[in-house]
Amino acid sequence: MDGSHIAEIPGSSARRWPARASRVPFWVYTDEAIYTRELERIFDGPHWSYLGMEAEIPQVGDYRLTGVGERSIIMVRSDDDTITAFENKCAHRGARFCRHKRGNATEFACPYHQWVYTLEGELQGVPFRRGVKRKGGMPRDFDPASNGLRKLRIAREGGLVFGTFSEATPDFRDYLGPRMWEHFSRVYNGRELKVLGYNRQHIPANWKLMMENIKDSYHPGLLHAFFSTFGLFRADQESAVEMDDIGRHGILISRKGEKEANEVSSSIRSFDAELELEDERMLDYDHEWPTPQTVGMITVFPSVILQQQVNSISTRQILPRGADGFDFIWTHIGYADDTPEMTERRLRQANLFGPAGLVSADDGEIIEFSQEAFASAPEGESLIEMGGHDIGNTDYMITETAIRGMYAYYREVMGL
Amino acid sequence: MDGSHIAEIPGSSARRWPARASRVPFWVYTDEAIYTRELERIFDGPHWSYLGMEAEIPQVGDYRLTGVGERSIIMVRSDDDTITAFENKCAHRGARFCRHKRGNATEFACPYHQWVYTLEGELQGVPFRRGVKRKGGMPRDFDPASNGLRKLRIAREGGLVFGTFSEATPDFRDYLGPRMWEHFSRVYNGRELKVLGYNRQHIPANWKLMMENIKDSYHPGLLHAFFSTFGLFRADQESAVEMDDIGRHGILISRKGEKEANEVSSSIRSFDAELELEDERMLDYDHEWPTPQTVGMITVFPSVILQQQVNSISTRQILPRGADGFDFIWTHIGYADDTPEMTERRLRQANLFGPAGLVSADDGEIIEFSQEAFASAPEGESLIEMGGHDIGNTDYMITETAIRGMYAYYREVMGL
Amino acid sequence: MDGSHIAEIPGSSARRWPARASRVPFWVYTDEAIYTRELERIFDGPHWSYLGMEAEIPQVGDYRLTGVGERSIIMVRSDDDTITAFENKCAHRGARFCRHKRGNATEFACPYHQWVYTLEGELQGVPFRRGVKRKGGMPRDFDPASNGLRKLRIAREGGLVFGTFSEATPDFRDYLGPRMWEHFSRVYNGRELKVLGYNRQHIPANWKLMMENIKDSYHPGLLHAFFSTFGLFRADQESAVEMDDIGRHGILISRKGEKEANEVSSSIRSFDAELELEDERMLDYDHEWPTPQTVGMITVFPSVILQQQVNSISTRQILPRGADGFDFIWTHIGYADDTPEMTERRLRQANLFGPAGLVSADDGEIIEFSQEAFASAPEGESLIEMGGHDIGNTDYMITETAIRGMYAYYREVMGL
Amino acid sequence: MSGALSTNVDKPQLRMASRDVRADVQAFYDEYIALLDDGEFDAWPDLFTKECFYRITTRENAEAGYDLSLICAESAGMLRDRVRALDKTMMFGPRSYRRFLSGLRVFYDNGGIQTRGNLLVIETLVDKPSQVAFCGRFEDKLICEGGNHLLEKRLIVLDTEMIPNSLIYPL
Amino acid sequence: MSGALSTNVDKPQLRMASRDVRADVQAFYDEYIALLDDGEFDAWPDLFTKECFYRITTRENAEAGYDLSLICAESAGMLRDRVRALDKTMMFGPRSYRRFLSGLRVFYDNGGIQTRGNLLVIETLVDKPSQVAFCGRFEDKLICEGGNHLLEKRLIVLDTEMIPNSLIYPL
Amino acid sequence: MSGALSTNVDKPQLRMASRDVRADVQAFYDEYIALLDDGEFDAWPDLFTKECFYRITTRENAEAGYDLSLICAESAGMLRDRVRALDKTMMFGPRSYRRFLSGLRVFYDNGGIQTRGNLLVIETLVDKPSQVAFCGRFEDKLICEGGNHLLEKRLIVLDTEMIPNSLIYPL
Ligand code: FES
Ligand code: FES
Ligand code: FES
Ligand SMILES: [Fe+3]
Ligand SMILES: [Fe+3]
Ligand SMILES: [Fe+3]
Repeated sequence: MDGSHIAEIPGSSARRWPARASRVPFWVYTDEAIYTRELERIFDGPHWSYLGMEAEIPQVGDYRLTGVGERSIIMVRSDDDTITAFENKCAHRGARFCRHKRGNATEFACPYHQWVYTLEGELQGVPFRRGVKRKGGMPRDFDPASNGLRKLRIAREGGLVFGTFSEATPDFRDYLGPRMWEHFSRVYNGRELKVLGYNRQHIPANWKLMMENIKDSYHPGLLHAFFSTFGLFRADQESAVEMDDIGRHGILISRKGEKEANEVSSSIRSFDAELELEDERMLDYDHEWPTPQTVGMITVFPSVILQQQVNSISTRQILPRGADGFDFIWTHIGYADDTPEMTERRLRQANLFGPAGLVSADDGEIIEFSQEAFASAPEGESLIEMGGHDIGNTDYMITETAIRGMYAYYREVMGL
Repeated sequence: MDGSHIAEIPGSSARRWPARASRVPFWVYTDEAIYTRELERIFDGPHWSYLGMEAEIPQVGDYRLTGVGERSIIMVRSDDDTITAFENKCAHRGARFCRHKRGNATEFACPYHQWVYTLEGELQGVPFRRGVKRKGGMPRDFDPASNGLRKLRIAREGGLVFGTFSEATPDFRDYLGPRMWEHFSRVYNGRELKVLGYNRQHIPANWKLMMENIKDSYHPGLLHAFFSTFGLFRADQESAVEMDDIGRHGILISRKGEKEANEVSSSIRSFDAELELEDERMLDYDHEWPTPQTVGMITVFPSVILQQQVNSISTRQILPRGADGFDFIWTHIGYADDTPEMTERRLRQANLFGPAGLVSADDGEIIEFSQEAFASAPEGESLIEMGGHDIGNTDYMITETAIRGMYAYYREVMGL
Repeated sequence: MDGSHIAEIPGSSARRWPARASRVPFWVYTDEAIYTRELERIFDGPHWSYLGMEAEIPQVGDYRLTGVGERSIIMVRSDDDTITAFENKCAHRGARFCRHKRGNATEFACPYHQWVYTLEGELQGVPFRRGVKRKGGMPRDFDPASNGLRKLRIAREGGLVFGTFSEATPDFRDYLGPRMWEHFSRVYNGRELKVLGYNRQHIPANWKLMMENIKDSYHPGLLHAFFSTFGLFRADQESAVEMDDIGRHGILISRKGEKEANEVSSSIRSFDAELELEDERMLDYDHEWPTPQTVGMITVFPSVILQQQVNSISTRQILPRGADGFDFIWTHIGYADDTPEMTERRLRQANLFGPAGLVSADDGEIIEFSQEAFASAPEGESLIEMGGHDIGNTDYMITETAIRGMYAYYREVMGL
Repeated sequence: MSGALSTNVDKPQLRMASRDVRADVQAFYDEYIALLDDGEFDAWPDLFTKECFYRITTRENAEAGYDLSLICAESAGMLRDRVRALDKTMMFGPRSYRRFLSGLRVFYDNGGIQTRGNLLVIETLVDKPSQVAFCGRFEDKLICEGGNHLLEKRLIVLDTEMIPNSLIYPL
Repeated sequence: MSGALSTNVDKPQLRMASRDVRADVQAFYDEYIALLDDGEFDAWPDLFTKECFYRITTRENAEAGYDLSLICAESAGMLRDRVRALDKTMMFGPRSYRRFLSGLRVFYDNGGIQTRGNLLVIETLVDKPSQVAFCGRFEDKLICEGGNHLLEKRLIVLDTEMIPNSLIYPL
Repeated sequence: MSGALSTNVDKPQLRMASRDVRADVQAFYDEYIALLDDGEFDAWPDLFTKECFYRITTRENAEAGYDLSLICAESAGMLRDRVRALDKTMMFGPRSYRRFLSGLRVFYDNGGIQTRGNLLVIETLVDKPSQVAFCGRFEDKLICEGGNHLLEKRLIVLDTEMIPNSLIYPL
C-alpha cells in the first residue's frame, strides 16, 4: 500500500427508510442533518407550535419567553384583547435581547444599540437614526416598517396560544381536525384557566421520543408501576386511542379503576398488590368532567402534550435542543373558579408528574435509555407492530397505532 | 464583489495517507468520519473484543455490563458452563434496558414494556402479546424466536472472555496467532483467576493512542521516571518486542534490573539517583512465572491490554467514546490460589497503575497532551521511525516497530 | 410510500452571501466548515497574530505560552535580543509538551520520549538516537536539522510581539499600513512596557463578534451606560473611525467629555443623570499622550485589540475555540517608568475592563446573546447599514463603517 | 395563593440561636444528610414530625407565588408513601446523590427553631463524571423534643429550574 | 509591586482563635454569604470598614505578584459605587450565584482577626444547568466592634483563571 | 477479602462526640485541607501516625468488597514515598485541586475518634473551567496526642468511579 491512495470518507447523506413501515430507523433520532431538516420542515413549517396561555399574560404588556423549535419567542399581550408573538432576535444585528422569562413591558429595547420595538414588534426607535450633528445615521431609504421583529401567526383557543411562522398552516381547528378538536375542547372548554406553576427538565433524548411515549398506549400500565398498582391506568380498563385523519395528533383515553389484583395485573411484573398509601390524599379523585374518562392525553404535533390525568391538568411543551435532547416545560393549571380544595387536589396529584413525578420520572429515564442505545447502534430499528401494521383508531390500549400514525405523517413531511 | 457568488465549503471527505508509511497523519485521531468507519470495520468487524472474565460471573445468572466499541454489552453466565453475551438493546424499541454494572438475574426484563429475555438472550415474554379481551397485541406472524437480543460469538480462553459480532472473525487462537498465543497463555495459563477490583478512567484522547502507548517500547524508560529510577524498566535491560504476523497484536517483554546509575541512566533526564523508598514493601517482588521476564505487556487489537508488570496483573479494556476520548477499564486480578501475601503484594504494586498510578498516570496525561495538539494541527503527522521503517520483531526496546505494525494493519482494514 | 425511497440529506456545503454587501449572514458565525476555512486562510494565512510582549520575557530563557488560532505557541527569549516562537507540538509524535503558562528554560524537553529542543526550537537531543548496544535507534538518514519545532516569523514593534506562519505575510508596518501604524505607535512609542497583570475569559460567541464589537463605534455610548453616564464616551463627543486601506484594521478614537445631561444623553435610555460616584478615584484621569484623544481602540486583524481608554492600557488577544467561542486574554500594562500614582490609576481604572469590568462585562454578555440567536436562526442576517453602505473613514461615531470594512476584506480572503 | 400548600413566607426579624444550639442543629443536619446520602430512605420520614410539611420547588415558582412543587408532602405519612413508591414503583437509572450543606443559620422562633442554608447536590450516574445536579437554599422549621430535633417544615427552593432529566431521591 | 493596590502577603505564624470566636466568625460569614446570595447588594458594603480594601484576583496574578484585579475597591464608598453601577449601568443576563464557603480558619492578629477559607460559586443561568463558575480561596482581615464583625480587608484568589464569560456579582 | 489491605467495615453504634471535640476535629480537618490545597505535600504525612493506613477507592470496589485502591499506603513512610514520587517522578499537567469538606460527624471510639463526612474536589486545569473532579465520602480514625490530632486511618470512597483522566494529588 503506498501513500498515493485517496480514501473517500462519506458523510451520512443517503438515508433509506426500512422496507417495513412499522419500523423506525434509529438514525431519525441521532442524525444532525435529519434534525436540521426537522427544524426547517416541521418547526418552521406548516404546523402550530404551542406558545403558552392567555392566563400567563393577563395585563397589557405582560410577556413570557417561549419557543418554537430552537428559536426564542416572546409572547406578549400587546393590547387588551390582542396577543402578539415574535422572534426574540433584534432586527439590527440579531441579539436575543429579551432575557427575563416573564415580565411586564411597555416596549422592548435591545441592549446593544437600544433599538426599540412596540409590543406589536414594530421597530419604533433607532437611536441616532439621523446621526448626530448631521453626521452618520441610517441611510435615507431605511424603512423601519419593514424592519420590525419577525412575527408569528397566532391561534388562541380555550385559553391556549399557538403560533406558526408559515402562511401555509391551516386554521387551528382544521389543523387539529374535528375529532381532535372535540377532545381538545373537553378540558379547554372556555372556562378561564389559572396557572399553578412550572416544571422544567432537560431530557437527553430526541424530542420525538417524548411524542412517541405519550402516543404509546401500550406502556403506561407496564412501565408505570404506580399507575398499575393503584388502578390509575391498566390494560383492562376502558380505553381508546384516536387520531386526526393524517395521524399527527392523537389522544389516549382511559378510565381509571381501583387497586385490584386480577388476570391482567398478574401479567404485569411491576404490579405490587401489597402496596398501600399511608396518606391517601394524594389519590383523592374528584370527577369533574361530563364524560366518564379519567385520563385524556393529547399530543398536538409537534410541540405539546395536553395532559389530563385524574384532576391534574398541564401542558408539556417540547423545545428541541439538538438531535439528542430537548427541554420539556410543564405548566400546571386549574380553572380560575376552582375551589381551594380542588386547587389543593391538583397540587397534590402533581406529585405524580414532572421531573420528580412518581410516574413521569420513569418516562424521562426510559427515553434517555433509548437514546443511549440509538447513538451506539446506527443500524438499529425500532419495532412498532403492537396492534398490527395498520394505522387507525382503537378502543383498546395494547397497540402502537398512534406511533405508526405519527411516523407516516413524519415521512411525508420529511421526504423520507 | 456581488452577492451572487456561491462558495462551496467542502466537508472533510478525501483523505490521503502520507507518502512515507512511517508517518501517521493527525486526522486519524480527530476525524469523526474516520471514527465512524473504525466502529464499523474494526469494532463491529472481524475482531475479537475483550468482554471480561469468567471469574466475574461465577454463578448461573451472574452478569456484568461491558462493551464493544460504543455498544453496551451484557455478559452473563447463562448456564453452568455457558457464557452468553448480547447487546444491551431491547428488540422492541431499543432501550438500553440493563442499568446495573453487575448483578444476578434469572432473566432480563426491559422496563419500558417488560419484554422479557432469557439468560441466553431469547425473547421469552411479550406482555399482552395476544392483546387484552382479544383486542390488540402483536401480529399473528410475530416470531419471538427471531426477535431476541443481538448475540455475540464468544471465545473463552484462560479465564478471559472475548466476543465478536462478525461471522468472519477467525477462531481466537488463530486470531492471536501462535506467537501471541504463547505469550497470552503464560499468564492466562489455566489457573483460576480472582478479581481484586476495578479502576475506571475517561481519557480525553483517541483510543488508538493507548494502543500505541503500550506498543511503544521506546517510552517506558523515558516517560516513567519511577520505572527508570527503580530499575523496573530501562533501555539497557533484556527485552523484546514481538507481534503476530500481521502486526495487529503485540507484546513488550522486559526483565527488571536494580536501581543503578550507569551510562544509560545518565542519558535519561528523568532518572534520579537520589530517590529512595522509605517503605519498600511497594516494590517487594516475587518471581512467580517460569520465564525470566518480569514485564509482559500484551496488546490484543483493538480492545484490550493484558498487563503483567512484576506481580501486578490486570486487563485494561478500551471503550471508544467518540474520536477524542475513551473509557479505560482496569480489572486487577490475581490467581484464586494466591497466598494472602501474594494478594497483598499485588494490591500494593497496584499503586503504580491506574488513574492514580505512580507510572500509569503519566500515560493518560501524555496522550491527552497529544490529542490536544492533533486537534489544533490538522496537517500534522506523527513520526514513527525509531528502529527504522520496517516492521519486525526485535530483541531491543529502542524501536517503534509495533506501532508501525499496527498502522500497517489499520490501513488495510480501513482502506486508507 | 414504500421503503425503497432514498433521501439525500445534504450537509451545509453551498453558501451564498446576501445580495446586499451590508448584510452579514448568520452562518459565518456558526458553520464549522466556515470556521475551519478561517483557521486555514486567516489564522494560518498571511496575517500577523499577536503573541505577547517583550516585557513578559525579559531574561534569556523566559517563555510564555500563547496561541495563533487554535494552535498553542511558545514565545521565548532565545537570546539577549532574540525572541523566537514555535508551535508547542513535538516533532516526534506531536505531544503538546509545554504545559506551564510561563517559566524560564534553558531548553525544552518533551516528556513522552525526552526529545530536547533548544530555545531556538532546534532538535538538539533524541535519547538513544543510535540505539542501545548498537540495536535500534533512528535511521541513519534521520536529520535533526529538519526535525525541529515549527517556527513562526516574528515581528517586534513598540514592545509587542507578533507572529505568522506564512511567508506571504508582508512586513508588519506594511501589514498595518501607514495610517494604522501611526495610531499604533502613539501608545507603543518605544517607552518600555510593564505588565500589570492578566485577565482571561471564555466568551461563548464567535470570535468575529468581538472584532465587530470593538469596530462598532455606534454601540459604546448606548450599551455602556457607565460610559455615557460619566461622559467617558458619548455620541456627541469629538471622535473618528479610521481603517487601513483594505478595511481589516481599524481604530475608534474619541475624546472624553464630562458627565452632563444634554440633547444626546436624553436620547440614550441608559443615561442616568442621578448617578454619582462616592469615591471618585476610579475616574481620576491624567492626560498623558500628546494628542487630545482620550480613547483609542485599535483592532489588528485578526487576533488582537489594543486598548487605550483614559489611563487604562491593555492588549486583548483573541484565541478562537470552535465557531461558537473564543478565549479572550487581557494583558494590562503601563510604562516601566510610570510613577506609583500612575500605576495605581491604571489599576483602579481596570475596574471598568475585563470579565468583571463595569463596561466590558456588557460586551461579553451582549455577544453571547447574539450567538444564541444566530445558532437558532440559520437564515438570519445582520444589518450593518449605520452610516450608509460605504466603507470609509469618518469623523463621527454613528456608523458601522469599520464593520463593513472588515467583512469586505473577510469575503475576499475567505472566497465568499 | 395562600392555601394549605402555599409556602409564601414573610420574613420576620429572627434572633440568632446560641452557639450551642447552632452546633446541635448543625449536627442534626449532618446526620440528616448522611442518612440520605447513604440511601437510608426508610428512616428519613422519622426525622419529621407527624404533621410535617415538606416541599421542593424552584425559584421561578417561589418568586411568582406559584404553589406547584417538584415534591410535596403534607405529613410524615406522605413522606413514607414517597419513599415506598420510590422503592417499589419508580423506574430510574442507578445513581448516587451527595449533598453538601453550607452556610447554615439558626434562629429562635417562638420556642421552635428556624433555619436557613444552602444546598448543593452532586450526582454521579454509572460510568459518567460526577456533576452538579441541583443547587438551592432551604428554609426549615424544627422543634426540639427530648433533646432530639424534628423537622416540622422543610422548604427547598432550587436555583436549578432546568432539572437534569429527573429528581429521584429526596433532598 | 508593593504599592497601595498590592496584596502580596508574607505569611506570619498566626495563632488559631478560640472555639467561640471561630463560631462567631463562621456566623458572620454565613450572614455575609446569605446576604449576597439573596441579592441584597445594597447592604453588602456595610459589612466592611470605611477604609476597607477589597480585591478579587486570580492565582496567575497573585503568584506572579501582579496587582491587577478582577474587582478592586479601596473603600466602602468604592464598594457602593460598584453596587450602584451594577444596578444602574451594567448589562448582563439574569442569573443566580450561590456561594459555598468551606474550611474556614480563624486566627488572632494583633487585636483583630485574620481568616482563610475556600469558596465555591455555583452559577445558574436562565434555563441552563447549574454549574461551577468560580472556585478559590480567601484571605481576610476583620475587626470586631461592639460585638459586630466588619471586614477590613477581603482578598479572593480564584483558581478559575478562565472566567466563564463574566463575573457579575461580588463574592 | 479481609487481608491487611481490606477496609470492609462493620458499622458499630458510635456515640457522637461533644461539641468541643467536634469543633476541634473540624479545625483539624480545616488545617488538613488547607495544607493540601496549598500544595504543601511534604508536611502532609506528618498528619498521620507512623503506622497509619490510607486508602482511596471507589464505591464499586467498596461495595463489592474488593480491596483494590486508587491509592493505598500502609505507613506514613509510604505516604512520604507517594509524595516524593509525585514530586520527582510523575508527569502530569499543572492543575489545582480545591477540597470542600461537608457534613463532618465525629464519634468517640474506644479512647480514639472516628469521623465521617463528605468531600468534593474541584479541579482547575490551565485555561480550562473549574469543574467537579471527585465526589465522595470518608471514614477516618484519629487519635489525639498532647492536644494534637493524628490520622490513624483514612478511607475515602469516591462516588466518582469514572476518573476524569487522572487522580494526581492526595485527598
Ligand atoms: S443588535 Fe439590537 S440594537 Fe443593535
Ligand atoms: S422498548 Fe423494551 S419492552 Fe418496549
Ligand atoms: S512525542 Fe515528544 S518525544 Fe516523543
Ligand atoms: Fe409514561
Ligand atoms: Fe507507559
Ligand atoms: Fe463595548
